[in-house]
Amino acid sequence: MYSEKVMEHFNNPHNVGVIEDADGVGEVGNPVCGDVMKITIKVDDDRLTDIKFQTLGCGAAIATSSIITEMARGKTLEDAARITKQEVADELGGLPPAKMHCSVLATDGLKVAIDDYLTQHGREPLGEPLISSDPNFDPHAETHDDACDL
Amino acid sequence: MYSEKVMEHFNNPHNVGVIEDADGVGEVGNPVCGDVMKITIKVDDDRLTDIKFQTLGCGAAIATSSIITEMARGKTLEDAARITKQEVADELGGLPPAKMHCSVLATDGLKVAIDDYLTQHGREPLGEPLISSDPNFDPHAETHDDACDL
Amino acid sequence: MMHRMDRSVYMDYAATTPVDPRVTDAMLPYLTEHFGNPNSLYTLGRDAYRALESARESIAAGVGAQPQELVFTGCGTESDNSALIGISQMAAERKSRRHIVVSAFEHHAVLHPAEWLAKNGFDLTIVSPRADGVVHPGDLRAALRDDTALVSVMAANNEIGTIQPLAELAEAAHERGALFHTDAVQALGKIPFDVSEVGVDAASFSAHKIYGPKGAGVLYLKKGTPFRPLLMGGGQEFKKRSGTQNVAGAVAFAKALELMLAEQADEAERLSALRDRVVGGVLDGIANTRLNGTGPKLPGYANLIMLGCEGESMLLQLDSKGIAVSTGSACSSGSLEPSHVLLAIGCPAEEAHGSLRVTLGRFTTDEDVDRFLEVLPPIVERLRSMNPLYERMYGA
Amino acid sequence: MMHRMDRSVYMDYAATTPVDPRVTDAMLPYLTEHFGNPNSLYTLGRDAYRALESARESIAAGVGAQPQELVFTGCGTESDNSALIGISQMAAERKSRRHIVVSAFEHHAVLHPAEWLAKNGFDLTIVSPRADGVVHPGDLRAALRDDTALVSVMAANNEIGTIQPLAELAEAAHERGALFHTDAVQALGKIPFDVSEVGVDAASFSAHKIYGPKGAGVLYLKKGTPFRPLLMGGGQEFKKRSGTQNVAGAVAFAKALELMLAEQADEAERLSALRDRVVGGVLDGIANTRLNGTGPKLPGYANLIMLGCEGESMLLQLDSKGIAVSTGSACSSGSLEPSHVLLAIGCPAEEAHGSLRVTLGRFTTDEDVDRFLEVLPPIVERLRSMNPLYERMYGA
Ligand SMILES: Cc1ncc(COP(=O)(O)O)c(C=O)c1O
Ligand SMILES: Cc1ncc(COP(=O)(O)O)c(C=O)c1O
Repeated sequence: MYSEKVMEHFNNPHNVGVIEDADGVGEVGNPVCGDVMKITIKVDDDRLTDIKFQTLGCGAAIATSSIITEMARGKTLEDAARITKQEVADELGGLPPAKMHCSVLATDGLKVAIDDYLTQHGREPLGEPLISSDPNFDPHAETHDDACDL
Repeated sequence: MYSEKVMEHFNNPHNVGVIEDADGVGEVGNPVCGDVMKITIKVDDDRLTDIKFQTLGCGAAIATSSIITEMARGKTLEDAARITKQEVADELGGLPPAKMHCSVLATDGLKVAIDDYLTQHGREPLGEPLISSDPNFDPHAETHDDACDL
Repeated sequence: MMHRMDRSVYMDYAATTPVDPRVTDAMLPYLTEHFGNPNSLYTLGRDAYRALESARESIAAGVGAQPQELVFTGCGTESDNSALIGISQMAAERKSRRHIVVSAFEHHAVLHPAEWLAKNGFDLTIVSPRADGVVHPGDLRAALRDDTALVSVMAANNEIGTIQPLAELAEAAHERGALFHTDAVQALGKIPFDVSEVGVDAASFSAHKIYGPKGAGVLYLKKGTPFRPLLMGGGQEFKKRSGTQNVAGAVAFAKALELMLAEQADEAERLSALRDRVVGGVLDGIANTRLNGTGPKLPGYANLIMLGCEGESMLLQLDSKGIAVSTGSACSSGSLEPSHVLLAIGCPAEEAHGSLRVTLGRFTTDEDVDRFLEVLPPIVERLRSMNPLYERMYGA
Repeated sequence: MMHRMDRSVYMDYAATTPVDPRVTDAMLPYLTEHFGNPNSLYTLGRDAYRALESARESIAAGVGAQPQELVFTGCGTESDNSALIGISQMAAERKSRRHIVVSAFEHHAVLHPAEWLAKNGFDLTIVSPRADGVVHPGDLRAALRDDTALVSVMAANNEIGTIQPLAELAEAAHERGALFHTDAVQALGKIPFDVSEVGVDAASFSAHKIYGPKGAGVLYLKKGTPFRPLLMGGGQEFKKRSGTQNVAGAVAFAKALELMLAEQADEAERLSALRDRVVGGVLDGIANTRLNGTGPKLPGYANLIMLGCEGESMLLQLDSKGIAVSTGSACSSGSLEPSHVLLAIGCPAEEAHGSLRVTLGRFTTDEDVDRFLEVLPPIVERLRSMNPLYERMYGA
């Protein structure tokens, strides 16, 4: 089902953890839907110098979390926020169609963390504001039909 | 499907043939329906002293023809005409349900031959008159649903 | 005790076939070691899934389809029922087309669902094949309507072996916006058959006619064909057929088809020659015999009429000599009407009762044909001598 | 390269089972030598027919039915679909009853046909099981109507293993003149099950859950039960299910059931003990875990919740250590809703995502359980350490 690269990142995820003195924090997802991601970032000169994540979720959720930390590190905030779910999936050698929504979790989480940093510094957020702590927030709602509707 | 006794009579039918100077002749069935039986009898003192048959038909048609010649030989005309299709089937160790109609061919054939003898001798026939040469005659019509309705 | 021959001669390959040892070898591991459920996520399940999908790819390549266009089913009958009912009902719902057309000599697995549809909101037109055993495209055209949802004509007939002009028939259906299904259960593997070349929208296949196991079918559904599943549940087979897939059966099907295709050309030649010997031997050696269906035929198929004999009797007598064939006589089926196929091509009932279907296959040898031609004439002669009408009807 | 264990531990017997070597031995001859079509009249066909019928008799004896009450089908799903649709539609036609009742935690092979019927002229009532994992007869009674045609409640649930009070449920249905079907796919052979004792009108079975092959099912239809066939065609199986019978599959089913019954008592004891070790080991050894369903259960079945873990992750991690289990987490199925079974018994979605179904069977050993209990805790710990909410939600 999963590509080798997905399994690699799932079995040995990179950059797991929490940056204690993070410059930005993003938390998306919902345990009712079965996946939650928290991402913490360090920013220097508008570049991501460090990223760590924690994820509750399936193999794809963990693997996409892991890979996006690799993809984003070293990028400017703007470039990092522009990483698409398709790029995340491609970088992993593809995801099963039913799992594409998991890469949204990763890209959304990163965007929320970046916007958190920007708003903390009184700057305009890059994306639409995502309210990560809303229990009814559903990152999947747009991306497929049978959304989590409990 | 067939009992051993049916197969025995089918493989080695008894009394096959035509009695040239027969006292009575019966012919029933219809090639359109796939089975035709001709039975010839010798009668002495209202007893069947000889019976022969010819049958076009399936295994059960041939076996029931064969066994009825054995069952009827030596019987009075009245007793012979009273042999039922169930008795024929029982004597053969049973018939598959779909094949029960074949034993009607045998009992009907015998009755027609006996009635032929009786009417030739100016006596009352025993059964209802059966018109054996009518191409629309259907010996099965009463006995089951999916009758030959070509 | 019955007298039995040591050597048995199987000549009913159209009814079913032995599983080829190479097929058994291919499927066995999927019963035992690789027994996982292909819908399970762990390694054992993924191994089964891969086997299932590579079987699908292999069959797809063999019939000119895309893998996702193939649905594994439980038998040819299920494929036929699913196609007839699933496509017609969905086409009716989506396009308000409520008319279907099938040929008169379809297998009952097509005819009965068609008749059921006719009792459940559809109009049904039945097109007769001609005496040659072929459904003529002009006859189909005449049956089509603007609201025809589905046409179903078999690729080759199971009793007389005649091959149908599928490409023209499918084109005729498409001209009127109707979909086209073919029951290719008998044709598969025996003659070239490519769904995209002939342009059908759906096709049914069954493993046990091509040296695979019983209980394994395939339904080809061209991408985009309207369809509702007959079996609903776990959503397997792209939601088109629920039920845990018979992985071993799918693997067996793929292997069986692979072998059929690899040997197709050689077998076609070999079996045609053997069939010609059977037909020649019967027609030349026994009076009052004839062959049914003059159209092109599947290799190894012959449907012969022995006038003045009844089919079941011949069949049983042949069986007692170790030879297995079948008949279109009614008596063999427990009904009284002889084969609807023979009647459909205009064979009179009294003649249809005397039909023998002889179908040769992979393990048929020259000696088998010799034996058949040696054993049959005395049986026919004996049965005719017991037939009170023979001289009258067919005597010289 | 993935690091893999030499020894693999299969603990997903509810998903499917390996074919027992004794079953393979029994079925193989019916693929090869005795390959005849059971509907053929000659010796080879009659041999197949006899094998089919003696399989039918043996299964009938095993479930307390008459042989003619059993129909061989292509899978458990087909049995379920045939029962739901075939009985309901015929009962509606004959008695104008147009209401059906099913439990909320039925397999989708029952739920989906029920929902389909609800879109095609029937009223559908869904009865919830209680938190104990049992459908209470009083709850069923409240759902019944005077026009209820059919009730379907499974004999034992496939995810939590809870056994249902079938006799009382069937009685409740019968009191209101409704027919009663049970999906006994999971229960068959594992606990005593006799159709006439429990008094059901129809029951579904599947071979691949009892060490038989995939793609072989049985439908019990009590004599006289209104029914229309789902598969129409050659009229096999007493006209109740057309399609050339899978003789090898039927023989395998009979052998598999025979073995289940012979070993039932011993296995029940052995598997219950092993299951208790699994459950005890998990509940005692890992914090924030619990067991689903308090009702009586099939031997060897355990559905455990590991709070703060997601099922698919656990499953894949266990798989990488060679252990096969399943989960009711949505992510494993490609949908987002976790198991409808767990939701039906009141398990909150966020907990259901952390479920592991562990089902033991014939080849499970003590060492397998040891290995599972050794491997699981560090996996749970690691996943919890990666869960950003774990401390907040479940921390001490
Ligand atoms: C309770 C239950 N019913 C029905 C089925 C379907 O059986 P099959 O996979 O043979 O179609 C299963 C298993 O998949 C099951 O567990
Ligand atoms: C033309 C044709 N269609 C359908 C079938 C049914 O296939 P199955 O026996 O696999 O159900 C058969 C054979 O029985 C057949 O010959």
